Formats: sequence, C-alpha cells, structure tokens
Amino acid sequence: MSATTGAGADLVLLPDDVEEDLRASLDRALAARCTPARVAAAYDGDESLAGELWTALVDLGLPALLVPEEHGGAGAGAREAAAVLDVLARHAAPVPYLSSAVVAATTLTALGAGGLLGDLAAGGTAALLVPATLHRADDVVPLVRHDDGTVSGSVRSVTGVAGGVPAGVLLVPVAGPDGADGADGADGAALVAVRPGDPGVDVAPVVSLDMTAPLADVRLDRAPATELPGDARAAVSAGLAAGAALGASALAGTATWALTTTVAYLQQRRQFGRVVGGYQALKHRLADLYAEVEQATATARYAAAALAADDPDLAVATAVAQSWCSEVAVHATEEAVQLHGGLGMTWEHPCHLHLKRARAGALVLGSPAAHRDDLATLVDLPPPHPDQGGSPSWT
Amino acid sequence: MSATTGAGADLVLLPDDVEEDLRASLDRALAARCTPARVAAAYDGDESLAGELWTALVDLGLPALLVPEEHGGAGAGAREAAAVLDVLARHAAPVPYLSSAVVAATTLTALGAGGLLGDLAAGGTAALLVPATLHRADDVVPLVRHDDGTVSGSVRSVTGVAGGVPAGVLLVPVAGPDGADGADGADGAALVAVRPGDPGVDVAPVVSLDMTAPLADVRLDRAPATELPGDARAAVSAGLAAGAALGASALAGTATWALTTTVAYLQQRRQFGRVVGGYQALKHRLADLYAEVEQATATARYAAAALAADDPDLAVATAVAQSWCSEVAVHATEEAVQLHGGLGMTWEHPCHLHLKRARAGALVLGSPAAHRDDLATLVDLPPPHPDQGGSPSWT
Amino acid sequence: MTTAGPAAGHRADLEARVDALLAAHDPATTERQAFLDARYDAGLAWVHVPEGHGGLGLPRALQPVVDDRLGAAGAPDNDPRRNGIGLGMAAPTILAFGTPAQQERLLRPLWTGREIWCQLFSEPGAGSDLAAVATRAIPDGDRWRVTGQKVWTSSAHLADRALLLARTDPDAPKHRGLTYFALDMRQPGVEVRPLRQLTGEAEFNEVFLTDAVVDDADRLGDVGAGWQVANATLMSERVAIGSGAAREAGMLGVVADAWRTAPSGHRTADAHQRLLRLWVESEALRTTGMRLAQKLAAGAPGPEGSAMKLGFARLAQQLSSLEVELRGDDGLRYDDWTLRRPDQVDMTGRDTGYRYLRAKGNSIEGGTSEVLRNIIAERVLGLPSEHRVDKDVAWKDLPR
Amino acid sequence: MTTAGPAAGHRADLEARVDALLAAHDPATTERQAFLDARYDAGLAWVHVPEGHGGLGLPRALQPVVDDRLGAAGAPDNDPRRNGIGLGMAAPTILAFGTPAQQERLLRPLWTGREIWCQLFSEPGAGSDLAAVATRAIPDGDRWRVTGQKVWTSSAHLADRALLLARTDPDAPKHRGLTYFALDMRQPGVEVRPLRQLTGEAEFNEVFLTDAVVDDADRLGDVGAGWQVANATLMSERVAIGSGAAREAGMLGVVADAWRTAPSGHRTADAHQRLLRLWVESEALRTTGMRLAQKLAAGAPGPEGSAMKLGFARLAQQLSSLEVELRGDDGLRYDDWTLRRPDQVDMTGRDTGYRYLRAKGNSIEGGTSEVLRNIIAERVLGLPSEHRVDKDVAWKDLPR
Repeated sequence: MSATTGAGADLVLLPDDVEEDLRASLDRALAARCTPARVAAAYDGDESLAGELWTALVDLGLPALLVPEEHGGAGAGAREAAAVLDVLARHAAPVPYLSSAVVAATTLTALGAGGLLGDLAAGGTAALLVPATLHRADDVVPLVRHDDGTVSGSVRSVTGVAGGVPAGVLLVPVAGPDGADGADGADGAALVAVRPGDPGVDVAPVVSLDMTAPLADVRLDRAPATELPGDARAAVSAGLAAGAALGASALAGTATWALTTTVAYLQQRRQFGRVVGGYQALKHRLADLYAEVEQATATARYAAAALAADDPDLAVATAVAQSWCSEVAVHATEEAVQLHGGLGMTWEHPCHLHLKRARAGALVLGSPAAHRDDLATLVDLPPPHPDQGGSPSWT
Repeated sequence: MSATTGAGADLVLLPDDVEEDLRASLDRALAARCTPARVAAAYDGDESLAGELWTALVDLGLPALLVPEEHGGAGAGAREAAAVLDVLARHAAPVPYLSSAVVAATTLTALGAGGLLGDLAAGGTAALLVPATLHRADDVVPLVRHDDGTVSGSVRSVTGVAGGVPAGVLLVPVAGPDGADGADGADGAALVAVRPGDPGVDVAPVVSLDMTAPLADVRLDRAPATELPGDARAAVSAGLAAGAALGASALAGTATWALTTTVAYLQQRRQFGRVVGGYQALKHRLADLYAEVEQATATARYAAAALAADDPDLAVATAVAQSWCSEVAVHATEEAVQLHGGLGMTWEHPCHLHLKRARAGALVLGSPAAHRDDLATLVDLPPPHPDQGGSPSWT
Repeated sequence: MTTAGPAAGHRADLEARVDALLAAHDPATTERQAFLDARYDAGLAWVHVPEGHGGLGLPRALQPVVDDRLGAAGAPDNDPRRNGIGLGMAAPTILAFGTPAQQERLLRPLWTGREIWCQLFSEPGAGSDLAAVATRAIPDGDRWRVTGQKVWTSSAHLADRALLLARTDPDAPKHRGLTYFALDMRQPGVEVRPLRQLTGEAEFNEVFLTDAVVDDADRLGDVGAGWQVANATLMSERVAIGSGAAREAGMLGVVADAWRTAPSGHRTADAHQRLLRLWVESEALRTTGMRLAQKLAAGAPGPEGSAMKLGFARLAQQLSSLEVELRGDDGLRYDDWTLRRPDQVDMTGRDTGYRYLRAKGNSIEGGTSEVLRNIIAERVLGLPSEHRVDKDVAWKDLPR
Repeated sequence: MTTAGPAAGHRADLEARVDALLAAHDPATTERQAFLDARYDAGLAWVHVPEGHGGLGLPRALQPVVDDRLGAAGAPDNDPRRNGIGLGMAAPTILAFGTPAQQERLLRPLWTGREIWCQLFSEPGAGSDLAAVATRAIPDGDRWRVTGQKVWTSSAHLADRALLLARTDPDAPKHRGLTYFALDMRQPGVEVRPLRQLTGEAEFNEVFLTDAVVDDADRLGDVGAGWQVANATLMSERVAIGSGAAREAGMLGVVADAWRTAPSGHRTADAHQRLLRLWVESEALRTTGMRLAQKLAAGAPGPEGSAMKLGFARLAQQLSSLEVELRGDDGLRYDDWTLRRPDQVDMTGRDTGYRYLRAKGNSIEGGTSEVLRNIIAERVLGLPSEHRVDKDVAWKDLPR
C-alpha cells in the first residue's frame, strides 16, 4: 500500500554522519569543561566558564555554521546548528549560541552584512536588541534615531548582551531619524550597529532566573551607530524565525537530559529495599515522559529540517515545535526534580540548572501560548469572536 | 489560634441525621428496582422503569421536597434535594428529578404558582421549555405569544419532556403577544403553561446520548396556554440557578459511583497472579481520583448549602461546583471504563450508563467552560481584551 | 511505511512480472477469484513472502510497485479490509511457525479471501494477562477437543478459521502449558454470540467452544510453545499502528472542522485553547511517526512503537470529548442505539457521540495503555520488571 | 480548626484564669520571660496539655479564648513561628512518649522558647524510606555515642535540642532496630552546615554527628521503639496542613492579582483559562478543607488529610508556573541568588521566580506526593500494600 503523506513528508528527521560526528566532538569538548559546579558558579558571579566554552566552540568552527561561505563561514545547514543547540543544552552550557550564532547571524545574513558576518565567523558575537521573549518582528519597539545618526532608547531583558561572552555588537532596530521617514524605506525602519563599549551605551546586567542565558537592561543615550543597509524588518523576521525554529532543539535537549538523568538515577536509587525505578507508578510516569520527549525531539528536528530546506511548512513547524518543546522541557525538568527527591532540590545537583533553563527558555523567543496563537492563524482555527456570548434575547 | 475564615465559612458540609435517613431509604428503594439491565432497556425503547421509580419517589415524598408547605410540599431544604440527586445518580435512575422537582418546582415557587406546585407535590411533573444546556435566563429564546393567547415556536433538545415520566406541564417562556409589550412587564416577557396533550403541541423524542435523561424537540403551533403571573425572568433565573447548584450533586454522585465501583472491582480482579488494585500505577491514579472526587463532593455540598442558606456566595459556589463536578464526573467514569478493561466497554456492565450520564450531564445546565466564564465575571478575573495583541509598533 | 530505496533491478523485474500477469489474465475478462489465484501463482500477492506462497522473497517496500500497477490496470484486489486478522496476524504466524504443509494449505485461501480468519485469544479471565487463558485443549487420538470461552473476537461470525490459544498442560507454569492452533470455525462445537458494546453495536463476539475439534495437523508450533507463537502474532498486530498519516487526518480533522463550522456560541475560549493544544499534540505524534518510519525503513519495529499507540489513543479520546462539547445541544444526541454487527469500525462515518464512546476502546484493545507503559518502561527505558508471583507456579495452582 | 462547641463552663473558667494571670502579672510591667513562665504555671500556655505542664487538660479548641484575650491585653506571646518543630512535633512526642521527668525538664523551656528544637530524621540514604536511617547510636555506660549524617534539617543552626532517630540494633530488621532521642545540639560532636537549595538560599542544613553524646535519660520511648515514636511525630506534622484558609489566600491570591494588574500583552487566553481552572481547583480544595475540618472537629486526623497536602502542592506548583508566564519578560528575572539562611519560608514575600522554585519542594518535604498517594490508596481506599522485600531482613544485610 502506498503511504498517505502529510505536510513536509520529504523532510529527513534522522541525523546523518556529519551531524553525528559534530555531536560527538562537541559532547567531548563540553564533558571535559562544563561541570555542574562551574555552571552553577555563574549564579555566584563567576562567569568565566562561558569564555572558555566559547573558545572551544570557535575551535570547532561552530559559531560559523550558519554564516555563508563567502563571508568566512561554514555555510552549513540549520540541522547542524540545531544539533549544536541540543548538545549545548544537555550540558547547560552558558554560551550565547542561540542569540548570536543563530538569531544575529541569520539577521545579518539576510542583510548581507559581510563585515559583521566575518566577525561572527571568526568567533565574534552579536545580539539583536529586543526583549528576550519577543518572537515577531511586528512587535519590535524601535529606538529613536537622531538626525546626527546617533541612537537613543532603552530595552529591558535582552539576552546575549551580558554574561561571560557578551555581544560584541548590538543590532538595534530604529525608526526613522527622530521619527521621520528614513532613507531605506517609506517608514525609515532600519537596523543599526552599536558597539557596547562606545559612549552613551549602558548595559546593566540583570539577576536572571537562568544565569546560563543572563539578561541585561540596555540604555542608549545618543550612542554612535552605523546603519546596516537592507530590509531591516525582513531581516529581523528571518533572525527571529530561525531562533524560534532552532531554539526548539535546545528545549528538546534539556528535556532529553532530564529524562535520561532521571532514569539513570532511578535505576540505582533504592528505597524500601527496592530499586526506585521498579515502582510501577514511576515507571508509568517515565513511560509517558519518554513519549513526550520523543515527540519533542521529532518536532524540533522537523522544524530544523523545514528551516534547512526552506520548506513552506516552516511557520507551522516552528509554532508546533516551540509550544510542544517548551512545555515538555518544563515538565521533564520538573519531573526530574521531583523524582530525584530532596537531591533534586539541592544546589549541588545539576537538576536546578536545567529546570531554570527550561522555565526561562520556554519563554524566550515567544511563550508556548504565543506560538499556539500563531498556529491558530496559520492553520485556520480562528479564536472565538469577542461577541460570541450573544445578546440577551428574552426581551 | 483562631481560624482564618473564608467565604461561606458558616455553611455546614456534613449530612445531618434527617439527610442520612433520607439517603438510606432512597438507596433501599432504588437497589430493589433500578438494576443495570432495566436502566439499559431504555436504550432499546423500554422506558417502563422510570414510571415505577417515580412512583417510589412519590411514595417517599421526594418530588415534594422543594415545594413550600403551603402548597402541599415538604418545605424541606436544598440540602435534602441534593442528597436525592446524589443517590439517584449512583443508581443511574432515569427519573426527571432535576428538571421537574428542582428546576420547575423552584421556578413555580418563585412565581407562587400554587396550583401547579400542588400538582408537583402530589407527584406530577413539569419542565421548563428551554434547551437542556441552557443555564442563564438571559440566554432564553422566548416563543411567540399570539393575540389569542396561544403560543407558537420550537425548542430543540429539551430535557424532562420525553421518556418514561414525561412532563405533565410545559413552562414556556414567551415574549409579549406577537412581539408587542405584554401585561406583566414593560417587555412582555412571561411564562405560560402548556399541556403536552393539547392540540398544537408536538413533542418529538430524540435519540439521546444519555437515555436516562432523554431529550425531545418540542414544537408548538398555536398551542393553548395559560399565563403564569409574576416576574418570569426572575423565576426562570431562580429555577436555573437551583438546577445548576443542585445538579452538581448528581455529578458528584456519578463520580462517587465510578470511584467506589472501580476500587471494588480492582480489589477482586487478578492479572499476572496479583490483585490488579495492588499495581502501584493504578493505586496512584485511584489516589488522585479519590482526591478529585472528594473535592467534587465538597463543592457540591457547599453549593447546596449555599442555596439552602440563601448565602451571597451562591453564584460563585455554583460556578465552582458545576465546572469541577462536571469534569470530575467525566474523568471518573472514563477511568472506570478504562480500569474495568474490556468489561467496562460491554453493554452488560453498568459503567457505560454512568459514562453517558456524566458526559451528557456535564453539559446540562451549562458546560464547565460556561460556568468558568461566569466565574471570571463573578470574581473579577476578566478575560483578555480582544485588542491585547497590540498594533505593530515598528513603523 | 516508505517507498524509498528499492533497488532499481527488483523494480524492473516486478514491472515485467506485472506485465506478464496482465497479459495472460486480462482483468476485464478474467473472473475475480481466477485473477487472484493467478496473481498468487505469479508471486505478486505479497512480494515479501517466499516464492511458492504468493511471493518472491523481496523487500516489503516493493509491494506498492505491484499494487499501484494492478490498481491502475483495473485488476481486482483481495479486499484486504475484509480479512484484516488473516492478512495481518494469521499470515505472519503461519509463515513463521507453520509447517510446509500448513503453509501450502492455509496461505492461498487466506490471501485470496476464500477463508476469513479471526483470533481466539482473550478470555473473560485473561485480558492483559493473556497467558492466563483457561480454554482447555485435550488430546484425543490425532486430534484435540477444545472447551472454553473466548471474548473480544471481531469477525467471528464471518470467519472460517481462527487462531486459537488453548491450555494443553495445566500442570505447567502458565506460560509453558499453552499450545497454538488453527481452528475450523464451521463446526457444531463453535457457538458465536454477538458481544454488545457501550456504543450499542456488536463489533465483537463471544465464542463458546464445547468439545470443538481441531486436528493435530492444525497445530502451529510445538505443544507447549503457544505463548511464543501468540507473542509473534501480537507483535504483527502492533506493526500496523502508527504509520504516517496526513496532517489533520482522522479525528483531528473532524474536530478541527467542527470548530471551523461551529455556531459562534459553541466556540468558547476554553474549547479553542484545548483544540490548539490537541492540534499541536497531533502534529507532534505525526512527526514522531515520520521519524519512526524513517528509522524502521529497513529494520523491524521495536517497542518504541508502543508510545505511538499510547498517544493515538489519548488523542482520540480527548478530541472526541472536545467534539461533544463543541456541538452544543447536539452533543447530547446520539445517532442510533440499535444493536448492529458492523463489518469494521468506522470512526468518521458516524456521529459525535459514537466517536466519543468508541474511542474509549482505543486504550484497551490491542494492548491496554497500562501494558504499553510497562513495555516502554521495561524494554525502552530499562527499568526493572514488575514483581511476578506466577512465573514458576503450576497454572492449576494459581489463585483466580 | 474550629472554634465551635466549647462548653460555656470551661470558657468562663478560662476567662477567670486569664483575668487572674493579668491581674497578677501586668503585661505592661512584667518582663517577657517572666510573663511566659507565669502563663505556663497558670495552665494557660496550651490548655489541652495536662495540668502541671502548662495546660489544663481542656479541649484544644478552647485555646483561642486565651490567645485572643491575652493578645488584646498586650501580653507577649511565645513567638511560636520561631519554634515550629518544638511546638508542632517535639511537644506532642514528649507528651505521648516522655517520662514524667522528661516532661518536667523539657516542656517548659520548649514552650517559653528558651530552647529551640530541630528534627534529625532524614539522611541522604533515607528519604521517603525513613526507616532506613543509618546513623548509629552505640551504648557507652549510661549514655549513647552517636555518629552519622542527617539532612533537610531546618533551624539546626539555631537549635538547642533535636529529635533524633538513630539505629541502635543493626542486626534487627530495619523498623525494629531504631531508637528515638532528644539530643543536645550544643556540643562538639554536632556540626551544622548550611544546605543550599535551588532557590539559592539555605533554608535547611546538613548535620554531621561524630561521637555526639546523648544521655540515656534523654531517650524517648524504649530502645528499639524509635519507629513508632517517629511515626507519631510525623503524624503531628501533617495535622497542621490543610486547615481552612480564606478564599484567594496564599499563592492563588498572588497570581489572581498578577492577572488583574498584568499589562494587556501578558493576559493571554491561555493564561486566563488556566487561571480559571486553578481558581476552581483552589476553591475545591478550600471547601474540602472546610468539610474535613468539620468532620475532624472532635476526632483525630486520618489519612484523608494526605489528599489535602497533595492538592496544595500541585496547586502551588501550577500557580507559580503560571505566574512566571504572566510576568512576561519579568518572568525571566530573579530577585537574589545570594546564599542566605532565612529563619522561615516566606512564599509571598519574595519574587515570582522564588515562588516557582520553592514550590517544587512542596511535593517532597513532609512526605513526597508519591508516598502520600500510597497512603491514600492503601489506608483510605483499602488497596493492597506494595510488595516489601525488606521487612524481615536484618538491616545490616539489606542491599544499599
């Protein structure tokens, strides 16, 4: 019988040899350096691990994966970048790969901003100056561009600009000069590049729920800026879309870590003379969790494959992967804490590092609810009309 | 330490001796007659059980519970009527107690309609002519009253008018004569009484998901009608409110039946050499279900007590009890089917009778979602404003 | 599950064989059974089966090459839905455990549809715990006499033959005293009664066996090896579940359309949120099925497939319950309670209430969700097995 | 839990005693500890305790009569939150199992707050399976020498005394080789280290015992009877949970207010639906607590209370998670990761993220939700107990 095929039926959801090799070498590099104690140190102010890890990533050529070859990058695909995010998540690695090597790199690629892309390929970092939870270019609140080309305004809760590997360049959405129309489009919407070290740039780190992806509040006061030519809105859209599509793999990686770590613990831990993993109530919960996590992996790979193939199903795939993987990552890490008992509540055990990554990561680049809202539009399931109640009719 | 008290803190949620006696005698009366096979017979067209049971209820004086003493009733409280509904539910008894002895009786009491109340106290039945799922008087769609006092119009899916004990009187909401203002109020809204046997009255029974509370589509074509003086809208409101408040007890009774029957079965049934109820995964599910069912009982009793005491918390209590008990009844009966294995899927086993009562009963007098919508208004948790998304700001 | 990767050589060979079959037996003029017999003889019935039994020993993935060509040529097929148990369960079992003589005798009428099969496994006292079957088969010369009661038998009233699991040694521990037979259903000792379900219809049957006769020549596998044979049969059953369906296929499509067409009063924010979540979950399951199919393209199905069945059951139940609520007052209605005996389940051809009720069976039939969770926990996650008290006790001494 | 039903006679007598106490010891001029001692001597400390130990042997429900009067008169109280374990767990245990001499010696400083108590029960290898404690107490003349490691000890750094469960007979089965002591915490063999939690703070401690000394006179109950005594202590712990709070108390109130004040962009339909469901569930739990309190007004708490703790933990976790989402970008922030040692948990005094993380402990501390489900299934529903392999084996021979 011939299979009834669905959307995106041609997308391959299994890793090829290149991806397997990449996963293995990254895993080795992280296992040696990224210990739970060093990750936890960021919560007490020591963010030195991030720089060491980033150097290791640069040595492996990973920040260059999505940079086109003509700009010194690897010109590799979204599937490989998704694999990197997955493996980084399993080690709770505190590096700005998603914000810089995915969102910023994709934004700059859309603009064809060769110089900055070359910096990224060589190990530099950049960040889009929007709140960490933003996922639609339509929702961007632009900063003000003055007549002299400097930029002012503030954005709260930006990711990738603080921490051990802060952004070397800020990509700042601006409106036309002092609100007037600009040169690049009828409405003057543009992206400009701002250097964090320049005068008028204030980056104030924030105490974050997930210190492996720390936030900062950024205030610009007539900061020098260089305009990046091109369709700014389309570029930001592309950057955010890539971030959401691939961010799902990070969430799936967190969920996978939680499941496998919990299963391994329960295979050893004894209570009441029996291996705890043999208690049927826990077995059934873990079986259900296994199903959820497998599904998370499938949706994340599907989204990455859709991005890699520029498949028309990308938007639906992303909404599905983000909403599903976000909730599964939270659920899986919560179960990990619960099923490790008191141990999972301690600072020493890595459970909490992943719980915080999941809880915060679920909101980054759009909450599950926001992505389901997108889906409602994409697949023609419109929300109820506000007038649904009907007017009182017994009159 | 003195207890911090909440809303309705004075309400007593335990049965007194009178209620215990009432429960015991009704339980005995039903156990003798209301066998699963006879209940199931209604699905094959034999609705004779209903009449026998109704006679037993009349013998016990139960249809008269909410009828004031001056009209020949027992003048008992809502708590006792709730107990009756609870016990009837545990036997899946196919009698129109909720529609006639609660909704219609309360409506007529609010109107002070002595004659009809006397009929009810003596064992007669009545039904409000609205769709079974309606729970707000505001949503009533009135029928048309002609100049000659006759009434025309149709209402689908009315409960209490078909089956083994059909309503003796239909209480019909009407607008003013041919839409004009009427005598009783500025807008002519009124209730009129129509006899099912009269010319121009067509009651068409419907194949119902729950044949223990069968529906009918009713069409009136210039049917003779008697106006019932009084504030019709307030009376219908009172009737529906009493129905929703006490209907929760029927749902809690269904849930309780499902839990206790399932636990009893699993204490006997063996698989793999062990009593099935000893498998921990099932134990934990049943423990969670126990908690849900206990909470359902508490909310149902609280709503009944609030109605009995005319407590200001009645509306909140009803919304809570209806939404919670509806979902718990469905969940509990679904678990009963699942945990009885194949047996629960058979026609012979009573599981399905209760599953159908739960699934349909959850929608009668308002779905859980409708009651939670009410709650949003009652406790100041307004729904999101339709404009929430905000307009695109990067312009 | 996939059409990828068949070697071009096999494909060309198959095309040639199809051409030859069509040339020799013009579908337009050949009688249906004659055509099916010819197809069987040509090895084009099921190409993965060995030569001589309707196949060519080729990869299963090549079957669509044949089916598509014959379908396009207007050839009759063997109406596979009529004999799902025969094709899906009996055939693999006969191929794996049957003697050459049994294969010769049983496979052709099975594939051509001359003999419809059913399965006599479950009993009132042996549901999830299938090894507890109590139906006795007692030797009587070169035949066996079978007595007992079976339940949940679909197609029993139509069937010519049955896969039968019966106890031949009550003194052995329960898993070791069972034997597997191919029973002739057309005999006086077999009584079939419809088993009515909560939907009102009788999709299944109870089968009462009273001194029913089965020749020892119809025994599949060794005496006492019935448990191993039955497990192979059940594995075949689960292969079919969870292949990649289209987006919004089945129940999701019905409910999504119900939303799109519902009157505004039924479209609550609650229902909308639930629908979106179920849409996402359906898609998560669809992509998981795609991934599993890609993994299994070459290999055999593993226990991971259990999670697919678990998910489909859960979804079908939640979707159908949501649909009841979406229908408003109509959710309180039912289409027909009449006792009927349908040939097969049709989830989308009937009404909301039927779907709601019938979906309850999805988590029971073909392995309960509880048993599937045990399988995942033990075989996929490697967690310890349940404590077993019945492993080494003689079946007759077990508490019941 | 309820103030209903105290006999009027008792009430009048109590009022008179309060008048006498206030007359003899004017709160405005009496030193705090002196007033508390006088109150203890007057039997007004805890009226349900026997005379001679600060009480009058009256129903517990009468205590508010005293507390309200003394509070109104501006009298100092014993700051009960400072000594929760002493008052809630140590006192009932000493009353039930202590000798007259122990009661005489321990109860007054406990109630007046001169001696703060902690509890040394849990160990890294003995969590839910408390009877597995490995801390050894070895007899040494008329004292015991104690060595081992305890965890999850709140207030240990402030405590003067500890309830200690230790193993005195490794050759006995695990439940029968334990003994219960009141340990002096102010000695060299006791080392207290903060145990940092996922919230960043160290609400609990690890306690390392190295040849710590406890007199046999401080043993509570018989040698080997520690398990029974410890269970009585734990029962006292669970009594406190689930009394009737006000509507929208605690976490629900915080989250409901977060909704009411949230910027419109954060108020999604998804969050609204979840909030309404949690509001309903909170109210279901509140009315269940009311019903339970009415049932228990006279009697002792049963295992039904376990369902309350289960429900509160679940709700707190779901509500705090919803709150994180309701805060938008602010949900990604945290107030302070600094290692602190708070005197008590304050769920509403800190920020969203703290509540989310701290609530994870609600389903672990004081009996995990898994253990509570077992209790409900076995003791309320009467389902069979778990299979136990460790019941009759010497503790030292158990696998670890």
